[in-house]
Amino acid sequence: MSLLSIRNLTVRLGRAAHAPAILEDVSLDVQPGETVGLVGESGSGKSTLGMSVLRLTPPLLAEGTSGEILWNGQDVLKMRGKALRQLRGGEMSMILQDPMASLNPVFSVGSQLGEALKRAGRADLQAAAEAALAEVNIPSPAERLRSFPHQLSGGMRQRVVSAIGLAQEPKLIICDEPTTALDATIQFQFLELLRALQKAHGMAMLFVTHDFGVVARICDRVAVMYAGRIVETGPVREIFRNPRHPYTRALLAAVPSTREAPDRLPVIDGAPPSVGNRPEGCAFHPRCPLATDRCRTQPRMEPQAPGHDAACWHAKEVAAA
Amino acid sequence: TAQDDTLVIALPTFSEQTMTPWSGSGQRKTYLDLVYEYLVYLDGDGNAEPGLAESWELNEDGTQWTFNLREGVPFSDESCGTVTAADVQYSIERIIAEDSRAGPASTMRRIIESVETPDDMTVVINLSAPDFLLDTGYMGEAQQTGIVCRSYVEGLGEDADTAPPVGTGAYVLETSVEGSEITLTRREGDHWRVSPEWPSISFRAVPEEATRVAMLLAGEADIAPVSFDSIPGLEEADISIVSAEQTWSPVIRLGGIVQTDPARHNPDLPWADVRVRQAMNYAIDKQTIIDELFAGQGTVANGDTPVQAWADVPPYPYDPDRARELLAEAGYPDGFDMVLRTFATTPGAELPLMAEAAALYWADVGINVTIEPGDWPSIRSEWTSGEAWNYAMTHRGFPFANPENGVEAGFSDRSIFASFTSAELEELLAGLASETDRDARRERLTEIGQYIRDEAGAVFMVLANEPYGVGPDVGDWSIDTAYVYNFDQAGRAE
Amino acid sequence: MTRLIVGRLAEALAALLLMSLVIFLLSRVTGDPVALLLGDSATVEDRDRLIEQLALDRSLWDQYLTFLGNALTGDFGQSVAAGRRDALDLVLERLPASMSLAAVALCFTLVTGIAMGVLAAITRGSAVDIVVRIVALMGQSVPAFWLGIVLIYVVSVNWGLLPTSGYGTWQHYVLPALTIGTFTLAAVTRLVRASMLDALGSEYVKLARIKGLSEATVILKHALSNSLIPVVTFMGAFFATMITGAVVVETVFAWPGIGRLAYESIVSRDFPVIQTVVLVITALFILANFCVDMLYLAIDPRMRDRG
Amino acid sequence: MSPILSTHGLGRTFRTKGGPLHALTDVTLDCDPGRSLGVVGESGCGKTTLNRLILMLDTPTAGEVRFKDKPLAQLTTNERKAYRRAVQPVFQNPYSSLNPRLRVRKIIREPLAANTTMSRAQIDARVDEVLEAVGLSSRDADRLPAEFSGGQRQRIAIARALASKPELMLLDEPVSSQDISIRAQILNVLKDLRDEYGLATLFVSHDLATVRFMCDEVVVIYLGRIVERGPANVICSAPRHPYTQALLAATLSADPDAPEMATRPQGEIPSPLAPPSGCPYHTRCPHAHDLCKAQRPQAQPAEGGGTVACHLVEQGGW
Amino acid sequence: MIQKVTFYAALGLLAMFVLVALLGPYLIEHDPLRGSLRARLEPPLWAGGTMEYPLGTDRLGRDMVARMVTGARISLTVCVVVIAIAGSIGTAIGTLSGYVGGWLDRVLMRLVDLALSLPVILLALLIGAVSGPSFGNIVLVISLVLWSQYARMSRGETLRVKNEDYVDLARTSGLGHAAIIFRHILPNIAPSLIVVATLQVGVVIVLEASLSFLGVGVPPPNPSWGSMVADGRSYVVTAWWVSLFPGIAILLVVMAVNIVGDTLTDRINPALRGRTA
Ligand SMILES: Nc1ncnc2c1ncn2[C@@H]1O[C@H](COP(=O)(O)OP(=O)(O)OP(=O)(O)O)[C@@H](O)[C@H]1O
Ligand SMILES: Nc1ncnc2c1ncn2[C@@H]1O[C@H](COP(=O)(O)OP(=O)(O)OP(=O)(O)O)[C@@H](O)[C@H]1O
Ligand SMILES: [Mg+2]
Ligand SMILES: [Mg+2]
Repeated sequence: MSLLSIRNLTVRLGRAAHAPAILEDVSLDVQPGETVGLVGESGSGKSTLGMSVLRLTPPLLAEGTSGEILWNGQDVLKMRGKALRQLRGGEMSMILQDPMASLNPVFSVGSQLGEALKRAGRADLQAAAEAALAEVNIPSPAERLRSFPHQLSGGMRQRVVSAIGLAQEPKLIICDEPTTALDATIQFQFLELLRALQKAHGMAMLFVTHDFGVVARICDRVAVMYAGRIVETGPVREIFRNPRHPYTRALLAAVPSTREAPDRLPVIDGAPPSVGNRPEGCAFHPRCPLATDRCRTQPRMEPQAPGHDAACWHAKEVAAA
Repeated sequence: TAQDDTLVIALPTFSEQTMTPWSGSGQRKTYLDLVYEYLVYLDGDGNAEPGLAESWELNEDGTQWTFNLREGVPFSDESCGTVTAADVQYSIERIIAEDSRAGPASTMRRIIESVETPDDMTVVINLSAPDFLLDTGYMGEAQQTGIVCRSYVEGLGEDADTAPPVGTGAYVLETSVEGSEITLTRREGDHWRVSPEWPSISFRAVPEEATRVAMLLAGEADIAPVSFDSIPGLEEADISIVSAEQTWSPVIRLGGIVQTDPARHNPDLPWADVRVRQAMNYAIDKQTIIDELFAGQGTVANGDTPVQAWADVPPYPYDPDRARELLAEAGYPDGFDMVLRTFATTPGAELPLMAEAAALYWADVGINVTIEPGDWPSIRSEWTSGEAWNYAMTHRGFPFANPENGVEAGFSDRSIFASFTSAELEELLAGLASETDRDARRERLTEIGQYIRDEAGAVFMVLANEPYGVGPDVGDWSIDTAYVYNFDQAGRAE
Repeated sequence: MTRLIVGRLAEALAALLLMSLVIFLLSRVTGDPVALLLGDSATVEDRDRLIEQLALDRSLWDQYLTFLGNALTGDFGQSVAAGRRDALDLVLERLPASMSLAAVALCFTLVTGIAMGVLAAITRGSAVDIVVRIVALMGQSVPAFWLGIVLIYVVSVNWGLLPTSGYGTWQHYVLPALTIGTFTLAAVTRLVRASMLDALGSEYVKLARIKGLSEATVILKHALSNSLIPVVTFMGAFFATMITGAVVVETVFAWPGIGRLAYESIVSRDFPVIQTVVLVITALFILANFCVDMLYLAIDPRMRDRG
Repeated sequence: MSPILSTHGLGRTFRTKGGPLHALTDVTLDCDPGRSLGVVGESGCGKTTLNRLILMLDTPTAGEVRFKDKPLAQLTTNERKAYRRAVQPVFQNPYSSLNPRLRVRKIIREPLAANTTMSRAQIDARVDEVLEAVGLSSRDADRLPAEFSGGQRQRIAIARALASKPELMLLDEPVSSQDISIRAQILNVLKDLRDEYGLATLFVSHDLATVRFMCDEVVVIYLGRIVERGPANVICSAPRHPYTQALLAATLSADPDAPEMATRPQGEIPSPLAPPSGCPYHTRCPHAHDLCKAQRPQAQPAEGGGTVACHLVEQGGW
Repeated sequence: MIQKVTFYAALGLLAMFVLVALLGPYLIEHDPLRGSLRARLEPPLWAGGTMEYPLGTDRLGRDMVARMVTGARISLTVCVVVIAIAGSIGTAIGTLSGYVGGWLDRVLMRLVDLALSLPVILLALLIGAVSGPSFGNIVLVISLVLWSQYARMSRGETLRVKNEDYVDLARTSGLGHAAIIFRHILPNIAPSLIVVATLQVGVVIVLEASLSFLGVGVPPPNPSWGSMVADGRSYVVTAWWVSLFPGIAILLVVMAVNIVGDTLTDRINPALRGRTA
């Protein structure tokens, strides 16, 4: 059984049936111990998906959420109060995008880490906190516990946030672009750390990013999002080597590399649609070189290869190209 | 209130809240009159009655007064013993001293030459000019010459102004909280003059009239001065209204017509012409103003101060046609523009309202008024700076216990406050000053009143009452005239 | 830290100096107190003597410098109107009443404003939110004197629950504090609601939820603690509003505070008292702002590390 | 051929509460006609400061910037106008670089009206021309920036820069705020324009891959100092400085089977307020030894072209 | 949804008040300054009054309807003039302070702090005592209080806008300071200032009322809503209509303006939410 199974998740801006949808009919599974990458351009709904799983979306979106999010077979969307709190932090955790903003500026690192450790039922909070900081490679942890967030560098903050996220030894950790705000060298170190921690704790990870480099480095499987839908999922190598959705293929081609300098980069014309203006049918069709009339109706996710699904009427042609 | 034996009186202000007679204004008499007593008291008609002085006489030409003191009146402080001539002499000398801030100090200083004490119980006051009304005018309860204990005050030196006062009154000061509350308690034993029913009396300083009315309604205050407009509401709530009758005279004074002082005279003003002044008097329906703004509590004024000798001087009737006629004759058929400055005092909250009412009526005869509200100190200091002003102002005419003083203050160029003078009037006043016969003086005073009325020396409005709201716990209490406070005689209801 | 305090002190002195000059000049051009002190039938000589006594015949500069020199030695002169009382004594005597009223009013505004702000923020966009904001706004749109009088008539006269006016017991504080506090209520509510909304949408509140903390802890500890920082910055301004409002409210409720003293001294042109009162109020304001800064340092660790 | 623009020992020290902050130290570089120079470094290394100094938005505390061999400070009014025409910037954030209250036409017209004697009609014609050059249409000239997406805004910013026919374009991370699909579009536009007009470019970025695509030569900056310079292909395939190597290792390639680099980044970036003594990189360098802590290495010509400032390279490798 | 409805309701209400103020003289039958003492304190129609005076009369028998309408005119004029004066002075100082920076900024901002510490009402009383209450004085005094808000806001906003790249770009184009301030800065800080202005309408009206209470407000007989409430305070029990109607008018305008202001803040610049007035 999947650890996390998202079924037909739709998130609208409000309860009304005609309200614009940020996420539409999204289904995704995460198996124990596995790392799933969620890639997509800005505004495609990655964060909304991540936050929906932990029920962290603002009231407007919470009202407009439908579908199922099954955690060990139980629907997260139906949980309330204690069960939800048990889930958050305890079994599932999250590392947010902005290390500058995720720590409360008025409390010390120790107190914020302590809150999480206390919930995990640790006895000696001080020692546990020190150990937790040491685990994320923070030098002189005892001192750092007394620091306030503004006294730490961005990389260190992000590591503190991870320590908090991991404090209760969750089974799944959702990372929402945790490295976007970091410098390249610091990002590299943080990714390494994350991977090591994941291995050590045997967690599953849902890693949200827009960077294919990051996906390539740490993920087992990838889901590509476009305009609120997952358009393609599959094992990492499969997706990189053999993309079946024209969007995935174009995106991969558009990434510059240090190894070669082509004269021009292959491009996708136009820009991703905003939430209110998504086209009928396949949202990518206005930008797609392969688009036909058929694309005005919504394609379904179809298996392309073992574990590899894509939602495109022309998947075969993409494969052939 | 009744159950706790304290009579609560809400006053608009404590003024300086100093405790010696000479260290501030007469407004403090509200509470000081319970402590200090006077040589002379007044009956209902304003005639002199014995006070700390049992009897008194004056010499032929009115320049020497001899007061015989009452025996055995004890001060509230035992060390002071009973009232002696030395105490009285000191009290008088103190009130006319240079640093005295008492209202009548400067005129008293002018009149009184020396005070002598031939024996322990006799005080002789020598005057520099005749004064036939010294008893009620300066030594009476309407003024500020309260008798203090000499040894006590001298012993305190500079601090006397703020120390607990020692007098012969029926009450002694218990506490005085700056700007908030003054409490007095009844002295032990019988008092020679009054037999107070309230064990203690507490004064509260409550500047806002609406709050004072609320205190009466809520039973928190037993007595409070109120405005005329509050009367109907209070009566509905079974609060009775006690008025001091015709004690003050709201009036409109005109600038620049001190004709005998070139600096204070501006002949170009419309009202430099007597016909215009008369027209301004005719144009206002004063009775309606009394009925509506003063709740009927007053009579149409014939002068700027209540003077008995003027009882037969007829006030100007309401006659707008006559007013228009006079204006036309004076060369203002279409009227003119003018500025009327106004301010509120306590009591005297009605003055701005009265200004607006006068403006309403004047507009009917073409006089276009711009009202400029201000405050009394600035208007007064401007008015008294010795120049000719081209505006009019509302004024709370002063009720002088001695009417001659009032006349002099308003209509003699010797007074820095004068608002109208003429050579003729100065002569009339001089004549009055030199007259020594009582009845003749009265006649001359009436003549002066008639002259001022005919010349329309001001726009006379109302001889108004001063209403107090009195709560149900107070039994018998009445007040005769302004500046005479008899809270020590307030009764308790059953 | 020392530099901060020294700098503050220098600023405060400059402000006081400037204020003393402004007040001095303003009060002098408003006419002199002589006319008021003179009896009704005073003569020209009487007037001149009094002017000399009060030293009003000297040049303005001379008067100002004398005043300043004396003030530095703690001598603010004697009241012209109230006997020969020390102006400073008069003011200090009235200070406790004003300060305690301001304190109670501030507590009232803060407690109510914060509660209402939090409520509005967590029910954002709902009818509750709108009702809370309108109620808060009503306070801001009713002139204090009118509210005060209406409260007196309703609560004291009609219901007989509280004393109408005066000073002394705790009951006396309720209505005036309510009246003064109501005016700033809308501002506090608005501020708390806004910063609460910011905080509730912030990443650190999300993180607190991710940790699985209870909703009460999330709102009252994590969100509120941050929302209070802007409230603290505005506290100096609230204090100023309270002192200013005091002139009106102290008049209505017969409260023996410095607001009324100031008003009365202006009416009677009691220069020494006017000057002292205004300077004391300014000093108080500066002190309040200083306290706010210190408080700020205490609750916002980010501030502590700035020079 | 003389460079259009050159910097000589350029330095900028900010006075801050925490003491002097050396944002940029001793930077010397040339921008030759038709060449494109890349400047790479991580956040806070001084890239934007360099840009601002060149644009006269800030004044250097050491060294100088020269326009065609004449120091900026000595330009006459006319030369200054010429300079402002010749050097045009495009900034990173397209949302902040267009005044939201001005229509596109006005935005593009601004530098022309200020620095040329062109007539209104000529200017309008030029506006239409540059809009088309960046792939927008002349109809877009009468719209407000809010009506455009981020990518389109960046094109408007580029059009604005192009309008006065510049000789050098200063590009401060022009694509780092863009999505992948848009990023490629903009990079292509820039490259096309550069080739078409023979523009020189100074391209500032934190991303080695983008620099590799855009530039001929690359300068690597660490803590305000140039640590290495050389041809783009050398820097991106066989860097000599340990920092450049770490940077290259950290530039993740979109390929799950990409080989791991030998030198991996480690350690924290030191605060610019308390920069390390000696070689600024020694706190993070796996090969650092005592000399690195004591003495600052000088730039030395290196194998493959360009220069490297590293004791070890100087001593013949590690 | 509820928010939208309240917003439009508030906007409609404001429009109505402005219309009344503009059309004032054409709407009323009675002279607002003239009354008849015989008809003083007449109750409103439904409380036993007559058609002649639908909202009753005041203490001098002047028609409440006429005074309310004229009061709208005067009160709103005071608001507009004060906000225009305080706004332009404050904005000028704040913008300059933020744009120039350095010691000028420090000095000007201290001045703003000092302005905040002015015991406003006392100053108003003093100034009122110097030259008597007049429309000009009220405007002066209230402007003296309010300019600092604009100065603070415009300084902060200028600092924000100054850091926007388009200002730097304008500088690289060789634009002068004046051009930059007028073309790039002012238009972009204007929306925030407009929000401050809307939120200050209430403050102005209520402050004017307090000044009237202390006797230095709009001079009689001209009515402002504030002075009408002040005049009517002694009649809260006996003739409630004298203060209640202008009171309600103030309440409605202030609330409407605040609702509009709040909504504008949300739309124009949510970062300013709650940080104003
Ligand atoms: N509370 C909200 N109200 C209105 N729109 C929202 C809300 N939350 C998200 N959206 C919109 O939904 C879309 C998806 O947002 P989301 O944050 O999930 O995107 P993302 O893929 O995480 O983008 P990014 O890479 O920029 O973080 C965006 O267009 C965003 O504007
Ligand atoms: N005006 C200033 N005052 C003080 N310090 C400054 C100022 N401007 C920049 N700095 C500092 O100078 C250093 C270099 O800044 P700069 O903006 O040039 O970096 P950058 O390389 O552009 O960084 P990024 O990639 O984050 O844009 C930084 O440490 C920065 O904090
Ligand atoms: Mg996101
Ligand atoms: Mg930069």
